[in-house]
Amino acid sequence: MNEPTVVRPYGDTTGDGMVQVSFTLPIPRDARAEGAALQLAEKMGLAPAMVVHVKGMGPAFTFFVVYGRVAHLVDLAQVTVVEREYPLLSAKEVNLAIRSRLRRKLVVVGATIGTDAHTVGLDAILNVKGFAGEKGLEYYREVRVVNMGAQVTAPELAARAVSEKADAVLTSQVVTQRDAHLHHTEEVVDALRSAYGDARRPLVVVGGPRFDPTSQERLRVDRVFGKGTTPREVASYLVHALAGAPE
Amino acid sequence: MNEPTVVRPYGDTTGDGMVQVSFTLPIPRDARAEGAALQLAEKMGLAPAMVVHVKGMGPAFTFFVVYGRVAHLVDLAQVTVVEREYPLLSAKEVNLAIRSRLRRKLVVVGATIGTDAHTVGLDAILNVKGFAGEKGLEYYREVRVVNMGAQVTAPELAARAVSEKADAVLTSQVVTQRDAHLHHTEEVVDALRSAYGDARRPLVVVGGPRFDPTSQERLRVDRVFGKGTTPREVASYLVHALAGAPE
Amino acid sequence: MKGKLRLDPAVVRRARALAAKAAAPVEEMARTHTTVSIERSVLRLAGIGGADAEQMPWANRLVDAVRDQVGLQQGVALPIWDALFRHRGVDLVGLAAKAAAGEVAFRIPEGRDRERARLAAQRAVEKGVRRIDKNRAERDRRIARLGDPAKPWIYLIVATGNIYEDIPQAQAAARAGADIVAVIRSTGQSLLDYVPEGATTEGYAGTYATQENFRLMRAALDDVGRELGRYIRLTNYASGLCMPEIATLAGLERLDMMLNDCMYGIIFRDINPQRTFIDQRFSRQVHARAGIVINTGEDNYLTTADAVDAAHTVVVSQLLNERFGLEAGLEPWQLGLGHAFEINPAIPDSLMLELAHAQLVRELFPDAPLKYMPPTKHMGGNVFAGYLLDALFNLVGYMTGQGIILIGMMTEGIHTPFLSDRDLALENIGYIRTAAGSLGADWHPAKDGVVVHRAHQVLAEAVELLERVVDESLLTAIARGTFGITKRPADGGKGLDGVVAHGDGYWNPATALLEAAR
Amino acid sequence: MKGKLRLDPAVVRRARALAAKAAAPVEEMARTHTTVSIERSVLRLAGIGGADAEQMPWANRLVDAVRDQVGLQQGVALPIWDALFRHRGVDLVGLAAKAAAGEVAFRIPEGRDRERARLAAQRAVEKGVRRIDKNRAERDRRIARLGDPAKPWIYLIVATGNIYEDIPQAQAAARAGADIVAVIRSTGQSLLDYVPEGATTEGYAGTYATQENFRLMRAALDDVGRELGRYIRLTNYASGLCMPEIATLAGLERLDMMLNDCMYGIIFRDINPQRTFIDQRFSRQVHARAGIVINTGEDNYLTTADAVDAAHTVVVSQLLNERFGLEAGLEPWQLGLGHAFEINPAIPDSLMLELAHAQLVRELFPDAPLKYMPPTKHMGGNVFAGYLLDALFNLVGYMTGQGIILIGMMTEGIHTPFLSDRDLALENIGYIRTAAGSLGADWHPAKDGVVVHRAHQVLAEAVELLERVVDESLLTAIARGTFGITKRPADGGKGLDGVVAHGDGYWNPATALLEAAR
Ligand code: B12
Ligand code: B12
Ligand SMILES: Cc1ncc(COP(=O)(O)O)c(C=O)c1O
Ligand SMILES: Cc1ncc(COP(=O)(O)O)c(C=O)c1O
Repeated sequence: MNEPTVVRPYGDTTGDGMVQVSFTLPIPRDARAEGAALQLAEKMGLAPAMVVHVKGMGPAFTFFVVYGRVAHLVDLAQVTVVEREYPLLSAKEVNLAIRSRLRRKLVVVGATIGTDAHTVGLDAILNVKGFAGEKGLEYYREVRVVNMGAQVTAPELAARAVSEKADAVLTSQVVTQRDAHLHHTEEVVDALRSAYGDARRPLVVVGGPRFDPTSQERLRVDRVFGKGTTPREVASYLVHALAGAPE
Repeated sequence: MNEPTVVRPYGDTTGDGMVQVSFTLPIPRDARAEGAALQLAEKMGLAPAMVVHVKGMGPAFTFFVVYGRVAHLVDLAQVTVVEREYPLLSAKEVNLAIRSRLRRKLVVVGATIGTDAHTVGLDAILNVKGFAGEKGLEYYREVRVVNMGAQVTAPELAARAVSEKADAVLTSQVVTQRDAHLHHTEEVVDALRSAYGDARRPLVVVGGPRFDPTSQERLRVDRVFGKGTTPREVASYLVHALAGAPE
Repeated sequence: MKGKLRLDPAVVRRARALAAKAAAPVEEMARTHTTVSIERSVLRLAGIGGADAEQMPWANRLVDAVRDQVGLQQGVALPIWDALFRHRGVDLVGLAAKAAAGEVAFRIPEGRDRERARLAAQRAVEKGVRRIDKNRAERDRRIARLGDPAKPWIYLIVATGNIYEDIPQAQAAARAGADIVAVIRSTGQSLLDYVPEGATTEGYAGTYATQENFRLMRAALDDVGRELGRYIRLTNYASGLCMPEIATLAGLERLDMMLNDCMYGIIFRDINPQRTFIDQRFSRQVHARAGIVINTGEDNYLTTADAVDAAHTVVVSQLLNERFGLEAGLEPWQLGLGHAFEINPAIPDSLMLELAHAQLVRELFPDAPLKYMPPTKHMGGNVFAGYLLDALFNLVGYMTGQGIILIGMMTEGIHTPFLSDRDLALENIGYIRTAAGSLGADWHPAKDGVVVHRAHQVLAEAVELLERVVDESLLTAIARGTFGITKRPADGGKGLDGVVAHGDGYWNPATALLEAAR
Repeated sequence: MKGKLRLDPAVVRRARALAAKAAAPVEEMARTHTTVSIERSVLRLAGIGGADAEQMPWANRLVDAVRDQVGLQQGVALPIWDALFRHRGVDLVGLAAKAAAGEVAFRIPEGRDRERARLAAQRAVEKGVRRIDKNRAERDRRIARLGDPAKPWIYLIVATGNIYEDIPQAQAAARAGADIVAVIRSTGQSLLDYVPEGATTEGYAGTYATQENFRLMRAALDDVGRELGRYIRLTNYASGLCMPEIATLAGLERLDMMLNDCMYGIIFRDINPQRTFIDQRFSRQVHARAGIVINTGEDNYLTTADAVDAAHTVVVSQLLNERFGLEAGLEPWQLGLGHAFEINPAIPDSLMLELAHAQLVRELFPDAPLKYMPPTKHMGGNVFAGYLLDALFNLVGYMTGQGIILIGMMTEGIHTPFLSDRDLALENIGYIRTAAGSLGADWHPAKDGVVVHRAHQVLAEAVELLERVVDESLLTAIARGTFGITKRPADGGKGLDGVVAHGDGYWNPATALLEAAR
């Protein structure tokens, strides 16, 4: 392919490098304000930059909109794509793989952890109703789903995983303020470790719209799903991880 | 004052450094797209960056909205403020200064140059009607205004400046595509040079919403006025530059 | 006058009658039970405050001690004021400390002792009620002096987690045009069976509701209100395990509006249904006294259910909230019934359907201020699309005469609001108000058009659902997932252990005072 | 039917009668004068094309040569086809080259020579007219096959300056929902007294209108239209010194709409009024034949004048444009009369006033497609506010049944549109259409309300102004700054030297053909 691998942002002409930026600075809207905004824009690489909107918000803050050209190049060869390392299976294939290779139902225990009460995302993956036209894991005959709902503590989840003999623990985290989602994930990992000791712990899968899908190592979990995840992706992953590679 | 001189962008907490960015990349909306956007965001200093919106526009372009934290600091001490180096005068003071110090009417010739047909900005400065509640230069008894309108060529303007014995030439430029405003300004400067030769040429004042008010040297003109200029600022400047410093 | 939708008054009457019927058994339950939080509220009205070294409020310590020793069937007032007579020189906090140390033996006083305790408790609680009355009068006075903003009131949220960041943001919001500032609580607070103490700086996605935080924010809004010449209303959240206590603190600190829903805690926080229904009644009695406007939470249903499919569940819930509210003594002007603009913007005629829903609610509850919530569910990362959706929400709000408009944030799908998000949101509604505030007067839905048809359909579905609820009972309906497609069995959820049936001779000085006044 | 505004038909009739009266002397002038560009159009219809080494079109060279030698009082057709008989084997381009080299002696042929020249010229020009007819039939065929989008048509601009960047942008726009693509011209082209040749890549804030650029874009839009199953209309700009020729090229290359205003060139490009009025008549005769919808430019007045103060000048100008258009042979469905949403959004009830203006125009011109222009003047750097203003513009467009909606760009106050600006703009109108496209049916301005009152007021002011225009003459009114508060004296401006009064025996095969057909 002779597609270019290095590109620039595009306003209305190839190579023009145009981007739009907005931000607030904690300064009054005075003579310096625009210059301060330009300084920030410059540090972000906008040159020339054009401050097109300045709005004082109360006596101590000013909001800016800036347009400008950046010289930064985007090298497509350097982009790491999170490739799905497993094939996307149909419900039939998922059920078949579990039956033929696991030889029993696959058990998942799901919960939204900590003080987070958002269940829509978790339910989208677990409930029959599903998401984006795909049925959730409950719909798969060979998957047994225990949906603990929201506001579940890490120890409660770990205990349930043990008692249900879970193959996989699925947690959802939507509130991210002060990195709540990261802290809660750590708590789950720690709780599972103390519940299972040296025994083989279940797969840990976390999901939520603000997770970085490449962060599993940092989070010490097996897999991270981000925004727009569909149930089929999760089912296919579980089969891949728990029921060996399909033929 | 113990105001901080170094600040960061402010989302909802002091020091959080949050900014918003949007841009288009000339790539299809495929698996790489989000990674490409993150690469650009990173080069702009966003870390962590969050791609919150991805929209394919036809087969070859993708639009992104990104939020993220920048570590860049804004040092208010480093901001150069374009200080007005002259006092803002009332119409009365302007007239008085011209009468007492120039001892004749001050003549300005104004035009929008080249193929640019935008006259509203020029008229805002020149016409009696004025701008932002301030009357235009025509209203000043001691100023004689020749408003040539738009689509005037540089040689036409220079010739008129000579014939009217202009003290100042005022040009307006609104269209900036392909740097038209800069090229046209150059043409004016060159035309005046050839019209006046070594004789003292009139003051050259340029204005328009996309001019950088600190660019006079680069443009080889005497003064550059940007967006939101009011007639009084221009009148005060003319007095300052042509009728000596007021007592 | 028939209204723009030509609703049939007989159908509307029938809907109300059904709601009353569905509510009756639950009201009876609420009248005959108490909860730990109701009992703690009695102590809070009597002036208890503070917490022990573990940050557990003295109110909890004292109620728990009574409960451990003599149970709550008679209420806490009699055993506690009885004990106070036997521990002279000790106040409530002192008693709580002693009780926690195992130094107090509670009993149910009888005869003259009982009468003595009753009188003392009543006097103590009266003080709190008088403070609530004074606050209500103070609010009226300030509004009279400063002037009340025209409706719809503009309602804005702050949610930094830190009361000291909240304050400047709230003041900025008021300066930028907010009439009401709400401080969102930290996630999880509603599941705490105690109210934290003191000024707090460490909440997740919100700031703890504490008496001190209430006080600080109240003072800050009074300041900025004076500066602006406009009374700025303060809002917080009652629903949760401590509904009665937070309602009490709101009255004591002159909050003006409180999120208070008869079912929100059940559906969205998995709090036990019985606990919630009992708590909500007491909390609303306090709000009634305090002149506080409640805001109900029907909008939330549309975040888990589809806004078209579930439109009638909103109406059913509003009728129930109305019924429970009136029974508890609230006036119609105190019923800020909730609903929302949550229809998928991709479906055809979505604005017509939103207009139908909003106008239906307006006509069903003509005296209620109505709290109208902005789009949240269909807000994604496209902040421009979000800004536009919010504008159309604002337009519908004006066209249908909503009383309280919660301002939508273009970044709803991304993060809790930035300062600039809020400022832009206020510019948005400011423009709609100035440009199109009077468009509603020229809006007359056609007799056979989409809007009228849809409104009638939703009302009919609501009546049908209410019939089912009456048949199977409200608690069963909730257990079956009627609201927010979330199933909550009557014995499930958190806090059931805090519910106690009144014994013979149960006495609660607060309820007695609040009910006597009516 | 009375319409929503209850306009008085007698007042409307009076307005039209006054417009006809004001136009009459100008029409008479246009019938009795020609211009260099009209004469060049004759040659273009006869197939001349190309340019000399200095990039001056052969059409100009040839007309200038005739003019220099024998003047234009008789038109160019007779002297040129006469000369062609005397220079056998030479075509128009060849003749032009020879003439430029001083090798042709033109004369006004008489007798049989005159008849012979007349016949040959007529036959040559007929070829061009037939090509226009074929294009019109081809358009009808394609529309019949692909289907015509529902009104309002969505109109988008491309303006990169480079036809090869324009093409992908135009195709992207069509894919994203545009029904009409307009290619803005390079600034300054309208002051050129010739039409540049060939494909061009170097315009300022627009791309040169050339026959080759027309052809390239036409083919590109036909391609994407096939892909989308929707006929995509192509628009360009006629008004300017070469109005007749560009109109001719538009007919020859199957453009579908053309910006063509009887006064735009005068007011906004300082082109001589007489030249403009003469040119516009011929150009509209060609458009009439080509089945092209014209777009007039009243919207522009509101960029220099205030949209409230000058609302009536828009109506007056529309009545004049209608009158001149009908006189030239255009059908009512070809009159895309222009107006705009330019009221300062800071003033109260601005949306109500916009609705009044838009509905007034709708009811005054029930058969005209109406071109509705978005806010430009009050668009600043706040792109969020801009996006919102554009949405309300779109809403008014749908509510008042406009025929052609020019999509507003949130960055109007900043730069010529980015690709993403356009995409967001289309999302904006797409949402309004889907959500609120039918709101207008439920909109019934109150009899004594702001909207009706305002519409009546504007119409009354328009009649009053027309009376003054009739009194003082249209050319005087223009000289006095009636339109766009810009004063343009009848003898000022560019291009008057290209105007020639018909002599006895003036003959123009194009006009003859076009007028014969009616
Ligand atoms: C619905 C909703 C609610 C409902 C929740 C009802 C319920 N039972 O879930 C209610 C109204 C109760 C609510 C309350 C609050 N909410 Co809320 N809420 C939302 C809202 C509008 C939509 C979320 C949603 O349902 N998305 C749809 C689902 C399908 O998407 P999803 O969650 O991303 O899930 C997908 C993927 O992420 C992934 N996924 C998710 N989980 C999992 C798990 C696994 C195992 C896997 C594999 C995949 C996976 O797959 C799903 C399908 O693709 C968002 C705003 C928005 N538009 O996003 C705010 C939002 C999430 N809420 C927010 C907040 C702060 C709150 C509150 C604290 C206060 C408030 N501001 O409203 C309270 C308290 C909640 C608490 N204690 O946690 C913030 C979070 C900010 C942040 N990033 O920290 C948001 C972003 C709004 C905002 N801008 O302030 N909320
Ligand atoms: C009005 C207008 C027109 C009118 C002009 C009428 C007239 N007689 O002036 C019409 C409709 C004719 C027009 C046409 C075109 N326009 Co125009 N137009 C505008 C618009 C909407 C407003 C400009 C304006 O009047 N501003 C108000 C005045 C008061 O502000 P100002 O010009 O900034 O002037 C102030 C200062 O800059 C300063 N100043 C300005 N001049 C001077 C001179 C001196 C000496 C001094 C001291 C100060 C000074 O003082 C003034 C008062 O504060 C802008 C969009 C926008 N919202 O800004 C587009 C805009 C300027 N136009 C634009 C373009 C491209 C065109 C066209 C080429 C096509 C098109 N897209 O419409 C044509 C062709 C014009 C041509 N040949 O030049 C672009 C320019 C893009 C760019 N940066 O290159 C803009 C930004 C729109 C856009 N986003 O595409 N336009
Ligand atoms: C009625 C009601 N109560 C309370 C809350 C807030 O509750 P929590 O603090 O549990 O998030 C809401 C929020 O939407 C609500 O609608
Ligand atoms: C009627 C009409 N003609 C022509 C034009 C474009 O003319 P120019 O190419 O001179 O900018 C416009 C632009 O607004 C217009 O409204």
